[in-house]
Amino acid sequence: MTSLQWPDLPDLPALPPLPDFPGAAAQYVVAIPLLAALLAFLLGRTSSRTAAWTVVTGAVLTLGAATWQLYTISVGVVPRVSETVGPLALGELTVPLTLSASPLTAITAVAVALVALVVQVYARWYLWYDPRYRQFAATVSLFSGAMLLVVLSGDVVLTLVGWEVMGWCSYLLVGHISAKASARRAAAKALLVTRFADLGFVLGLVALTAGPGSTAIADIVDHWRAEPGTALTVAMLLVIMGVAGKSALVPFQDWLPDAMEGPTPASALIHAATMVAAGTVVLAQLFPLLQASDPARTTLAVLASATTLLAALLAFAQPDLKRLLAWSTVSQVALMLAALTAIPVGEGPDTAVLHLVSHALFKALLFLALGWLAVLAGGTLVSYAVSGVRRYGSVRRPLGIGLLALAGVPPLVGFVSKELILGSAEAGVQAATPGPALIVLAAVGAGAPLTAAYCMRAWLILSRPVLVRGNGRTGEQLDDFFAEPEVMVEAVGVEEAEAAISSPARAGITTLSLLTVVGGVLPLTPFFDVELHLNVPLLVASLLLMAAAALFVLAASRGVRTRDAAARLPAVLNLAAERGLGADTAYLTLVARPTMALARGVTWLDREVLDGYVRAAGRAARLLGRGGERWSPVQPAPSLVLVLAGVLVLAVIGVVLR
Amino acid sequence: MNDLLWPALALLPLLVTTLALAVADRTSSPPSEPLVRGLSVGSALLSAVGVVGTVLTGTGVDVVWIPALGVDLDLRADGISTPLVLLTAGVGIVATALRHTRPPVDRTEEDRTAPLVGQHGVPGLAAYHACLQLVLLGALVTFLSRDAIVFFVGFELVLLPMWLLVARHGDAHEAARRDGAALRFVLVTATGSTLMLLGILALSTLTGTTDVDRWAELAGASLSGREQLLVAVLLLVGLGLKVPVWPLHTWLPWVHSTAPTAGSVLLAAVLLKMGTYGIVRLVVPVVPEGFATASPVLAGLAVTGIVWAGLACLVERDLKRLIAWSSIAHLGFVVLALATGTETGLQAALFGNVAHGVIAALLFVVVGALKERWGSADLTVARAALREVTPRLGFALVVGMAASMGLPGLAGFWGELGAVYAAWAPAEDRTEGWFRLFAVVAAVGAVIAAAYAVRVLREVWAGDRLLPAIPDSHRVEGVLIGVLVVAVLVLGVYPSLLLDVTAADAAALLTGGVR
Amino acid sequence: MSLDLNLVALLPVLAPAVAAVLVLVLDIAWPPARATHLVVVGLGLLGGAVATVPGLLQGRGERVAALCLPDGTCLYQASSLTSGLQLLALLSGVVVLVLAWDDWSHGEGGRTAVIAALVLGATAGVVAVPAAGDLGTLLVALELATLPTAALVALERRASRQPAAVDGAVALLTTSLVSFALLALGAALWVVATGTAVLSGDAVAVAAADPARLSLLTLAAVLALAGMAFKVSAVPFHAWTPLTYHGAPLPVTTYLATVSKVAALGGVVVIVTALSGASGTSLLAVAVMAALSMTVGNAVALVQTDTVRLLAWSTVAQGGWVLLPLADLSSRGTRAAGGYLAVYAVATLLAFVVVVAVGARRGVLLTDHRGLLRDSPLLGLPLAFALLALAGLPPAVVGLVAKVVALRPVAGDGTWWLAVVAALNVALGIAVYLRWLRVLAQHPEPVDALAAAEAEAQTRSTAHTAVPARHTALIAVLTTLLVAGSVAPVGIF
Amino acid sequence: MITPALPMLLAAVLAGAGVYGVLARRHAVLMLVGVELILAAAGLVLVTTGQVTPDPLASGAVLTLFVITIAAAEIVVALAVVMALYRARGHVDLQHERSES
Repeated sequence: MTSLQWPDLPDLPALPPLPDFPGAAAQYVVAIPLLAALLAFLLGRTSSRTAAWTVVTGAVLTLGAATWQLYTISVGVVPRVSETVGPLALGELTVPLTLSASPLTAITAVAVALVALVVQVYARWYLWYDPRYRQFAATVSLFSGAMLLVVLSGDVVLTLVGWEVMGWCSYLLVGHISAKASARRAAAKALLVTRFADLGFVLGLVALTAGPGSTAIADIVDHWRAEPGTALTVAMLLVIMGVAGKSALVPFQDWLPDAMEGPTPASALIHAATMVAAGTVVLAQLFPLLQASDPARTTLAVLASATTLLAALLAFAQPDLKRLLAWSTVSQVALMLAALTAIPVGEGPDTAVLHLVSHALFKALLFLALGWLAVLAGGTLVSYAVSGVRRYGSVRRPLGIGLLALAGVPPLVGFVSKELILGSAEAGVQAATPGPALIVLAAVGAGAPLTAAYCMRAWLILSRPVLVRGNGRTGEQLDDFFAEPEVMVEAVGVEEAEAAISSPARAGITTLSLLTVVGGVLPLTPFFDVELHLNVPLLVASLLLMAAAALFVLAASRGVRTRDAAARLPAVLNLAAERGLGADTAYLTLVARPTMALARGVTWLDREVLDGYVRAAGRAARLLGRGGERWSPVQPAPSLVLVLAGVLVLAVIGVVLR
Repeated sequence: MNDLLWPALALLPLLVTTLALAVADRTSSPPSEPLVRGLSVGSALLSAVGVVGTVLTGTGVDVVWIPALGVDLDLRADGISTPLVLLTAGVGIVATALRHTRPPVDRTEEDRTAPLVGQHGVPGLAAYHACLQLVLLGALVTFLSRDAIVFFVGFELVLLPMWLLVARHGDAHEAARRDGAALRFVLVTATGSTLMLLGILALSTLTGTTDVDRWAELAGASLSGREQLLVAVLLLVGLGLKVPVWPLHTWLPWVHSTAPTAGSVLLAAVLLKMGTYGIVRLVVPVVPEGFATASPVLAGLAVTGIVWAGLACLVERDLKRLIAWSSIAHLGFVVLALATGTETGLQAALFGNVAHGVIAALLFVVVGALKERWGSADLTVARAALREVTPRLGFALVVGMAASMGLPGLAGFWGELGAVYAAWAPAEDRTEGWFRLFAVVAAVGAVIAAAYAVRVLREVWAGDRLLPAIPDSHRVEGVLIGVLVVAVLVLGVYPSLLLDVTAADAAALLTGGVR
Repeated sequence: MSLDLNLVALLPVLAPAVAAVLVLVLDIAWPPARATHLVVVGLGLLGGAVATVPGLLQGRGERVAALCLPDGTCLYQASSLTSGLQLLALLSGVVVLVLAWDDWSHGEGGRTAVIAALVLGATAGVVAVPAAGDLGTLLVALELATLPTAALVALERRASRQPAAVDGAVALLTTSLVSFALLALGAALWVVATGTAVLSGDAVAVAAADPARLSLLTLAAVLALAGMAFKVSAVPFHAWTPLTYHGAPLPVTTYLATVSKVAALGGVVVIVTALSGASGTSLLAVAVMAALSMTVGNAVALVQTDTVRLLAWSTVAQGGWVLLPLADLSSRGTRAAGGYLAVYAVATLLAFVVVVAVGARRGVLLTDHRGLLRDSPLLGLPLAFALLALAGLPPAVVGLVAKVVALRPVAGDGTWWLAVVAALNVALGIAVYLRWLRVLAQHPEPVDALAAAEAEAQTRSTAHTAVPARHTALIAVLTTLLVAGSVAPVGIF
Repeated sequence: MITPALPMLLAAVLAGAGVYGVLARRHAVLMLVGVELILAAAGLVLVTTGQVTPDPLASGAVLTLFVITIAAAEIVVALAVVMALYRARGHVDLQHERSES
């Protein structure tokens, strides 16, 4: 066991003195993208160009500010806590609304800002002809601002703000092509599923806040660390419910693959750096509390482990490569959360955050490259994407690097972060409460070969040699019922097609590729405080398993025309996987339909019972009126009877009941 | 005498314009539409200036009005009422500036869905604007008054003009429905306010004054526990009808679905606030023990209303009724926050009150504009997607619905979060277990809010239909909507703007006595 | 034993009484001078009104007394409330006189003089009732206030309406006779219980101390109240009201709805004030009557299609409101009832004046009032204001304040069932008057072409029957009163 | 000194008979008789009470006189109205279904 621990590095190269900005870096990091979104929306009214310039400038500035923050934090210059619009005068409750930066959050912020910048640049090209580019760009900027707010938040209310704004932005982005019914549905589903889970998040945060009477994360952590117990467990379980929603854990997993209906840049943003990762960020901020509550930790471990395996399996069987990536996101995010539960008590959440950063890099790369391929090849269904990297050489490298990193092949960033997780899980097993770590270890161990398998499958499909027309077919013909679509005449116009991507977008993808390759050094930087639990046999075993899985997939793909190993699976399984194992139907039957039935019942009750009383009162008054008129005597004699009877009654009332 | 300047400027233009327009409408040749509207908007603007002046200078009127009852005409703004009078002034400008184009004749079944745009020269327009002015006057008197009886008079002052607005200028489709809705409004509110009056009179007998500040200072000291509870229940039932609190709410969707746009705006943004404001002024500080006893029931009804109304929104077919339902849900949050008895809750309630006012005004302006263009607000009719044909109105609808579901960064968030928090951590004399349950139910209600917001956007905003095309917002409408959107945004981003105004007085209310 | 007469104090009663004698003398001396008769009526009423001023100006607890016995008890004593009621009755009488001027100055020989004498006599009775200090005065004054009205109802000039008028008169008369019999019985029992015919709080207090006598006293009070309640049209003594109001000439109906009610309230106030000596007895009977009257009156008014019948039932309901504060035996209650009655009387007078004016041009059905606000705003707006005052809705603040004042004693002493019934009746009452208002505010244009032509013809034929100046003046004065009361409700309550 | 019991009993009988007359008789004049009987009962009570209580004002007797006088006036007006009814309707039945005019 070696512990790689650096103290704050004193010998960081001294940068030229920065101008003395007023305010803290965190404030800029959060404010710039939000302002850019507002400006883009207001200024970009007539031209997409203005909007693009605004958001890209904003993203560049954000990245600059985030980097500056990272630097200043590492040299310990700035105050780590800075104010926003608070404090709020909310009576007994203290709401300081502060931002707070730590090395971990600072590096996460840089990653987010970087991915956001690349996505903005890419989107300008990808949505060149979209009349609603302006809204899209502004929303992306808002989205990244919200994520940065969550990352840098020092106050659970700010966390909640960023959290909810992200949910809303995801609704707008997924439903961007709102003329498409499936996009509208997917957007609504994304919002509703996550919002449903947020029920727990809000209540959890409220419950946490109610303890110290303050919404500052530092206060909350201090308070609950001093008095853990059932209250804390309940609160953390509620928070975990919210995290499960945003991070697409079982049973909320199904919204994320559907969110592929959004334009590719949106998918890249949602899947890589922002929304789904937010759960990890929040739990990292509340990490001591998670560790203080074993039931919560175990629950999360079970959910995350189940999710990571299930999603990896489903990813393997997807007929659409974009959906494959989506399921892989589900799997990888669950892995981060699993890592949080597995880390031995007393250590920091660094390994999980490292995987967050690493995943942000390679997943953004994969999405953007695949989107590029989709533009070139016409789609991401297996039948379109097959031979993609053969036909379009320029996507070969980014896709290849991305898939290798995703599979966890050394020495790419994905390998490093995954192995660290494996290591800390292994260390966690030896800790006092090994339960969660044991589950996680099993899941990671089983998940690694599965990941390798679907990455291999994807790569085999993408890199299938191009079929030359009229070439003799050999081997089995499993999927030859339909003719392979003719999407592009080979060799003709490939260069033009490839050149169509704008050079900034290409540069962004290249940057991400580079970082994915060299990102493996991240744990060596002073920003991470990683306990390196190096366990060589475990490492070797996992690599061997991955290799075996890859070879198995290779073998299975032989003889399939598209080299799609999943084609070997029974059609029923494929279909079930495509439908996410019927989770959508389950949502409908278990939640949506009962709710609607309840709603109809409520309106019926409202109309017939509650309002019935109102109407009955009106009718009663009228009836009383008619009756009163009918029974009021119109001849003198009966009216005298009434008079005398009245006297009798009044006399009885007056004398007897007095 | 200088003290009188600003309050007089706030109230007199409305009074004078009401009289002038009411008389002008009776002449054989009524004044032209631009003149009437100009006069009306001008009066609302002048009044708004007066309101701002009153608020800034802290001046007020204090004259004896009915000596026999010991009633003073004591009109002043403090931290509690300042946001509401400003809201009233602002919404007043919006409501008067909206163009009223409804032909009051009943339309037959066939042309029901035909759009109504472009029909001008509404008869009775001057009377319509007179009604708007009178509603504003009543609302301002209600919010400014520091005497319970004058408060009550202001409360009642809005009934007749609202009745006229709904009955005479409401939905053109069915006269019977219009009359029914208008009558419902008046009768329910009158019943409520009379019950409230009983409470006020009981209090005035027990304390010997009708000055609400004095009541707050006494904090129920001269009342026994039973009397406190009785008064609290009377006042809460009366005010609850106005708010409205479930199950006394059934009148609201009816009225909203038939009221003209400006009427809906005023009703939702201003009139409903009278109920919650009444609870803050007349119940919370005045009979604290009684309120504490009644509060679990009140909070339970409030959260039932939140969920109930939210569910109703999921299946409601009429867009205006849907917005009305959502109002019930939002005011449920406000009432829940009040019932917790904490300062946090009070602040959240005061914030939520104003926030809902702005949001509801925005939504009703937008939906009113849509209804005018569509010819009805029926959601089951296939229409062009707003995002494609009327992006500006569509955007406003998106902002409104997002705010309505409590999205952070927009006005609705802070009040609802505060309410849930306050319910989770209620005052010490409240039963914590029940209130935590209520917090959970309220949070469920917030989820349902997202569901109906999404439903509306899916059915109306997003889509691929481009026909029948309808015109986007015209100039005045656009400006009004823009202002409201900005207000929603500003309140959402910088809540201290409002919270700081109310903080000191809210604290004083709960600790007994006046700041 | 000698009486201290103090005739000056008696002037409010004496003025109309003397005027009645004058009218009769004048009729013998100079029969054709019909207008002069009515002038004398007016002078008598106005003289009486002026004479109430000293009474009005006195402070609380002070009395203008007359017919005093040596031991200090006075058979006539007027507090400021009494004087207020007297003034109200006399001025309402003047309004009715102006309203009926045309009607009363026509007809065969002697009719004018008879009517004039009857009006003056009845008014003198009405004025005397609230000032009664003993049972004898009360009985005499009440009968003086009631009997002439029965005759007035029967004196319908137009032959076509004669049978209905007689029916109305019979209904009123029979009810009043039986009621008087009950009142007499009540008075007798009162004397049995207290041992004196003077309505003194002390005697009542002595009687209340003995349980047996208290029961007797309560029975006496109930009988006496029942005997007077018919005049205020309280349920269940209301049955005559719709018949009589509908059958009587409209000015007489107006008289019954306003001036007569003062007598009723005055009588009830006298009894209740005497009973307030028996501290702690709140009269449940009054409460029950008030609740029933409001509810039944409003509910039945809700389904009427004829404005006069509607107003008749509305007076039943308003009678309930007048009685409401009296359920609490206190001086605050009586003052509240007086204030409420004043507002009610002015608003009802205004409504009747407009109904008379519209009735002359179109008719008295509710549908005849369609579009009145637009057609003739000078009639429509005042009517609307009067209806709002009756409903208690701002901008007719005076009506609202009246409701507040009437509810205050009830809410104050904690008779919650009654208070809640009253609260619900506020809404019911609003429904009644809004129904009428809705018709006023409707569009005047008729539904189809045929009706349009018909209406046009009608308009042309009735165009020349402009509203008489007398009516316009009355409307102006009454509206001004209501508006002034709404701006500054001072001095009424 | 006579005991008040017997006169009071008589008064009760008179009042009862009067109420019966009012309730059961449709004829206007008989109804008037009923009313007179009740008034007579009231008078009897008053006189009896006046006899047994020392009242310097002699309230009982005075009130009785008042009642008798008023009753006389009443009868005058009532008979006049009954005459008018007879002239207008041709009967004096108080329970007759009237034809609405």
